[in-house]
Amino acid sequence: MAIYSFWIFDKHCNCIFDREWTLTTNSTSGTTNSKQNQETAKLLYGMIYSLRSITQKLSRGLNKNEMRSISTGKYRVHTYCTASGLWFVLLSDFKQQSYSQVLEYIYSSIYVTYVANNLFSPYDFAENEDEMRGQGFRKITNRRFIDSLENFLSPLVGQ
Amino acid sequence: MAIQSLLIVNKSGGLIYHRNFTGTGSHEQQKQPLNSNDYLILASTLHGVFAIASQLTPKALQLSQTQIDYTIPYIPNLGTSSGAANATSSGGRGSNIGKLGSFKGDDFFKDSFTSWNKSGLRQLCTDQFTMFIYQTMSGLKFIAISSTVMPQRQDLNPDRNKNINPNNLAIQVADNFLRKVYCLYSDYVMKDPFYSMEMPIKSDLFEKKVNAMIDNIS
Amino acid sequence: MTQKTLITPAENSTTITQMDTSRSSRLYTESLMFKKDNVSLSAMTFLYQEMISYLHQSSTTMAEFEKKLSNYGESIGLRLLELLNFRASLSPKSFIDSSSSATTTTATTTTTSNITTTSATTGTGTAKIISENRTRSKSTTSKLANDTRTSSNSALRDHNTHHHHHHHTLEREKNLDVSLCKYITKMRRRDLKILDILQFIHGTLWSYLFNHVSDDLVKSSERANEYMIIDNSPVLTQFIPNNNNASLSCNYFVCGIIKGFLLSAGFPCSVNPHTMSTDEFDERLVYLIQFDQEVLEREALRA
Amino acid sequence: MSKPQPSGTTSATSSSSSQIKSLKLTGEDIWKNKTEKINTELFTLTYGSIVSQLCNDFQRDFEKVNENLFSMGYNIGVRLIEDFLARTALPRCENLVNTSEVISLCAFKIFLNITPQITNWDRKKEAFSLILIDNPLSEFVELPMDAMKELWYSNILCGVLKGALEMVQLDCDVWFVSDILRGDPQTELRIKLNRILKDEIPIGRRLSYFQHKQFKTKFRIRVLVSRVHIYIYIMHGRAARKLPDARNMYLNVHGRIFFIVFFFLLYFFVSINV
Amino acid sequence: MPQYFAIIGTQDNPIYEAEFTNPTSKNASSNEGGFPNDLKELNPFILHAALDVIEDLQWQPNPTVNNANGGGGIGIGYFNSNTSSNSSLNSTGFLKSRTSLGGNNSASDNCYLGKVDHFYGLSITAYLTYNGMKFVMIHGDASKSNTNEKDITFNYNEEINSKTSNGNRNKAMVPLDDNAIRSFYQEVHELYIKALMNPFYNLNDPINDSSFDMRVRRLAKKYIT
Repeated sequence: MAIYSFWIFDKHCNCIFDREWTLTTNSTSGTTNSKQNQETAKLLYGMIYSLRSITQKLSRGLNKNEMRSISTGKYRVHTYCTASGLWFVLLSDFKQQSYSQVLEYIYSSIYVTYVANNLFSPYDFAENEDEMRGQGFRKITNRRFIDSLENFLSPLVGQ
Repeated sequence: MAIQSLLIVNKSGGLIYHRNFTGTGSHEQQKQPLNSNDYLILASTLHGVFAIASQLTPKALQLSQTQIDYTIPYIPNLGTSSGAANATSSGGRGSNIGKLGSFKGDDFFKDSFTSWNKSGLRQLCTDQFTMFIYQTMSGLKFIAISSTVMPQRQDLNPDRNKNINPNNLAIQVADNFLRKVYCLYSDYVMKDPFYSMEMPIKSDLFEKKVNAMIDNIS
Repeated sequence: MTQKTLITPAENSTTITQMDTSRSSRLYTESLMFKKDNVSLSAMTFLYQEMISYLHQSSTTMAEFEKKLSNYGESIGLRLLELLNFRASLSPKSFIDSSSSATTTTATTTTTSNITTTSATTGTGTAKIISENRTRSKSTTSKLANDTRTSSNSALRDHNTHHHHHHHTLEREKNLDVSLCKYITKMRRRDLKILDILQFIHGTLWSYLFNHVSDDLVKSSERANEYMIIDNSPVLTQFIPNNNNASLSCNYFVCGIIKGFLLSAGFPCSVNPHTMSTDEFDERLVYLIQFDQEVLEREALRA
Repeated sequence: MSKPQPSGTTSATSSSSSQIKSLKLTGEDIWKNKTEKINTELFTLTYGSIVSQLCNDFQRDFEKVNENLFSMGYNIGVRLIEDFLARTALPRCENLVNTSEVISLCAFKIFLNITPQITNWDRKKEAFSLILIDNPLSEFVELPMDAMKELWYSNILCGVLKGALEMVQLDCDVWFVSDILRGDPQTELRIKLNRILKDEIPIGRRLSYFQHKQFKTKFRIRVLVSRVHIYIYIMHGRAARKLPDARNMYLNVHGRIFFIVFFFLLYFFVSINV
Repeated sequence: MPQYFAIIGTQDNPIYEAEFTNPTSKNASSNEGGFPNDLKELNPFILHAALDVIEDLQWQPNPTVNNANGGGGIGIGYFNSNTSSNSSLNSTGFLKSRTSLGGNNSASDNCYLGKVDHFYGLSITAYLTYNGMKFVMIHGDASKSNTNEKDITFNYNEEINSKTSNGNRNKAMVPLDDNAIRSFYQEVHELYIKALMNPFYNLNDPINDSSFDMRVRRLAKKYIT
């Protein structure tokens, strides 16, 4: 069982996409952009944010020190943070050493093509101020983005 | 696995011990080192995050009830390696107390052990350092920041045995080492009549023993 | 469970009342034999650490703290003088088997744990010694050995083979105190000279306390009344950090033991600790013993 | 000591004999090979002089001596648990039966080289007794007449157990029921579990089945403190909104946003645990 | 043959006292086997007189009365009318025989001091423990025990002359069995150590514990009847 869930956060601390697999065997199980995950999303964001701040504090030298993964007793969180403040987060078990290649691919090929370059999809998912700092609720609902993400990730679910 | 710095956080999140071991092999151009209250904030943040991590267990895991094996294998001579210079205990008389205080023999423990840290934060990998956290059942956290970095580029071959990848191996090495620091703590801090609980550690003996162990490692 | 009426052996006419024996029977039935039992160093050092922090809180000045700690040690020192000398008087053969009494103690944990068994334990313990020692020279069995003792000797002699049967023979004589005097040919000489008593401390007392003889016994060259006992790595205070001004005073416990030991042996003195760390032993400690003038005079008188 | 992984659902009443055997082996192995030892009589005599000195200090008010011994024991217990855990690294006990076995087979064995018997379980398995057979503390001891009825000579042991168990979130009452020194047939020490302390230290693990069943929150000062934090956060948030919202707040006011989010995070941390 | 036994502390304070009467005495009257009344009050004084001798012997390399220099062997009881030289002579006489008897062990065992003093036919033996406790015992004259009270007080002189004839063992002198007394003292010493080891017992406290007393009496019966 490799992957448990996948999240995307934007620079306004909003969770703009989440996909969770509940059944280890069935890669189509689970929910996308589900309501009950909002709490978890905030917690996840909080954790990643504070660990990132620790990473910045402890980093030395000029080059930006980027956080790669967080392991806890039961699962591992892989993060990929883009310069534009987007966070791609993947929760997995301990088998795989690192998913940074996967996240980079998701960002570079799936997100950019289907969301960034897509004229219809809003560039910034927080329309006004009060949707910032974690209050935002808009999600990526672009069907083609979700399908391509699904095709890419589902083989990894049951690994 | 060169240890860059060691922190000990008590069970209410207060930082009670912090040392940087800027021995050989650390970066030359030192970014202005964090001042002490940065480390205080860092310790309490870690303490906070520690709890959150345990709340975030994915649903898939909760439903599947898979039994995760938490046993950490014993790694011999880590930090108390008899190979190092101050190997043989001094003076051959009688059954003198080995140099391991109230522990007998040449190592604190010889068996594998189960980690108490079932779902809390255990490791943070970044490009420049890797942070390991060993938590005891009584809530004490030992944090080691090592300058060895986990390889990020890795081929995705599925057949690799789940436990061998460098991340997990590093966690095991760190847990072994930090448990030994815990043993030193239980000797040189808990048995010091002038130490009051939850307060910062001032004992020079503890300092000396930890340094000796760090030297053995790097 | 044998009924607990304590009928004393024939030759003592008075019967011991129930209340009287149960209250005080423990103190005199236990044998003084050295059981060589151990507890963990952690337990001792935790107790030691708590004793020190308790004393530290309850005393205002450092001198008061040192005095109190030294008193704790003195009360132990005076007891050890008698105990260790008495045990030193036991014939060496009986020491070999004292370890056996440890095994018999564990054996009896399986049996019921009332008082009679404890005296039986020590009984069996020494019984084993008797059977070992029967080949010893005639002098141990003093000619006045009363009948019960010789009869019990013979009963116990074939003790090794059927342990449990033997138990019952001893049950009947349950209040037969275990006295070790039968293994004493002559009591150890009372030490009269400073060097004798210090040798005894250097050897027997230190091995008793810390499992090794003290690292050195030195007579100071400057003053005639000063002697030094040196311990390269003190056991009880090894976890106490040195960067604390009171850490040296924590050694007054062992100084108290030495002082109590010497004082009750008739050598009044004052003992205080000094650190003299060398590169090899940075915890090295010196117990400086300064004898009073009267001891020197007596020493000169009797030389 | 690769202990067999405790089977998923050990019944709350009795743990399997293999577990007991492995605990026994662990205790003996650690005692024999991994613990430095010292002469019991020095330990006994030291304790003896402490108790007799206390009796003098408190002018033979044995109630006070008992209390003082208990508090000394408690101070030792909170420290001793760290030594025990560092030395054995035993996993958390599932239930009180398992805890009693760990105490008797491992703890007492490793520290005092004795194995007290576990007896007198109460119906609900929440209290048990330990029968100390050869208590190293009470060697050579005979209580004076006036202490016979009041003094619990080895009361320090109760304090140690209380302190140690409290450190692993088991709030228990520990007291002596009988003592050979008082003329009783045996020395019995009773341990009763009051409740499982809420894991106010986020121990980083899901509450075990046993703790769920017993889970009761207890208002601690820490909860009060976190209430204060929330209040500050709300005040801070309101004040922040009034200020002009600098365009790229994120980049140049790094410290301030960190502070806000820190409280944001603390708010969640507290709301989960209260 | 009655004995009066006492343990004296380091500050010469009595720790324990006991009188051992001879149960086998024929006639039933209580104090017949014991010391005559007037003598009973003297016992403590006799003991304290012996203490000086003991204190002097305490620090001697081999503490037998005969080679104590000048001061030793005084053994003057308050009521002993004859000159000191006479008593030191006969006391050495007795002790010489004693030392010759147990020659080999008296030199090396300096706890048991043997007969340190005598008082009109009552010989006083002593024993020193390591921490300075003094076990002292006054032995009533065995050969006189069954005569009536008057006899004892009368024959002081006769007693002294008998001693002058170099009292060897079998003379009608007090037949002290040295080994038995030594064993008695050693066993009492063991009991004393057991009492001392109790943390609640302080040095020089009186021991008025009934089981201690009972055991000492039992030992007395075993060794000294």
